[in-house]
Amino acid sequence: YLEDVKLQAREQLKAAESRYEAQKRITQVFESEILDLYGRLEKDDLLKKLEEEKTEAAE
Amino acid sequence: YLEDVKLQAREQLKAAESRYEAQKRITQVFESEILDLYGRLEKDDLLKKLEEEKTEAAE
Amino acid sequence: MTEDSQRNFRSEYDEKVGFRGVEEKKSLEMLLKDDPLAIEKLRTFSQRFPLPSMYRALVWKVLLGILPLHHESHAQMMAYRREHLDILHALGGIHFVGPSTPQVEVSLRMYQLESGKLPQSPSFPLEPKDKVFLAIAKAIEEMVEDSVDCYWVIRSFVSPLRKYRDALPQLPKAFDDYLNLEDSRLLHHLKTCSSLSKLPYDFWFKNCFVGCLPESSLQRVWDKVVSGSCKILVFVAVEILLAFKIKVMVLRRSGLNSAGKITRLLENTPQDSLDAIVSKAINLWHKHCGTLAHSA
Repeated sequence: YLEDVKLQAREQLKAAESRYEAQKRITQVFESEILDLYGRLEKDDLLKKLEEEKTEAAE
Repeated sequence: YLEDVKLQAREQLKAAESRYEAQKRITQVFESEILDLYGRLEKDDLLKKLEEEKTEAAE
Repeated sequence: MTEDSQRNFRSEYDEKVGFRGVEEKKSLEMLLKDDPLAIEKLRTFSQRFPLPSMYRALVWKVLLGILPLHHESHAQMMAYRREHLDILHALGGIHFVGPSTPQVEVSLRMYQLESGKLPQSPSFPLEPKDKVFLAIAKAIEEMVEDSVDCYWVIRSFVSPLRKYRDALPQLPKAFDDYLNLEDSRLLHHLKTCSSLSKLPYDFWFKNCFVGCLPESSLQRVWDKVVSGSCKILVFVAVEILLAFKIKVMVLRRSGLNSAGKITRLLENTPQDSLDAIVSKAINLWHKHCGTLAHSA
């Protein structure tokens, strides 16, 4: 009976672990998405600045 | 002794669950951040388009 | 020096440095060797005796359920706890905290994220309960060295406080009752000049005396809170009023109407006397509630 309890506990723990792993993979994907978006935003800002400078130079 | 084993298992499971919960919260926060960033990018794009149209109209 | 006076000196000295006797320290060490740890015994110990400061963080971690009772699971559990640093990493990823963010604020943001209450922007003004969190976090940070441990102690200390939320509204009433037992004239006096309802209850009970008592006294009071009694807070408040009875009565004439006045009073009090007030409060609490006041 004791072995039973131990086995059950191990299984539950394993299930919790794998849920954690799955969730962690999701956050990792999201994280790179965020990095990417920040990158695009910065590029946009940079482009805007360049345009502004160009326009100023042209004036 | 059996109670002991059960207690130990409960403790471990709780700790394992709590890091899963934390990971889930991170996902939620990342989700709203991504939405927010997309919103900002779109606004940027929109602004850029508006500027372009303005410039074209002025030409 | 006679043997007796030497012993007295010794025990007074020991009390000052955080343990009343070597015996107590030894028996705590024995308790900490138990496998699995007997949490009820540890609870009783910290209710009855002052915790030696070298073991405080460890005992708190057990009482707050951060460390498992089985030595065998320690390593794995602490590894799980460490994974919470992912939260910190995530906060960095969304530019919520940076390298220059003060540690206490980092803890606050981590806690907010974990409880699903992260504000939209880090520049939003802090709520009063966030400020309490920061004050508590600051005090705990002074106590616990390891940063992961520290976050966990803060997180778990704040959660029982939230658990006491139901008990909190009853503390002012308990305060009346015990003040009445100790000095009914003072209570009567406060009542007749309607100062009673204006006492800084929130400051005392919600904030657990943070910012009001020096660190050493605070830790001794929190030992009792962590081991399950928030009623100790009532007795500290009673002893403060008793100690400043005269001043409080004088203050009354100028209108004892703000927490600020009591705070100023306490701020200008030498730390030694606040330590003594806390010792008295603990004795009074033992007198009224016994030493097994877990549920109180």
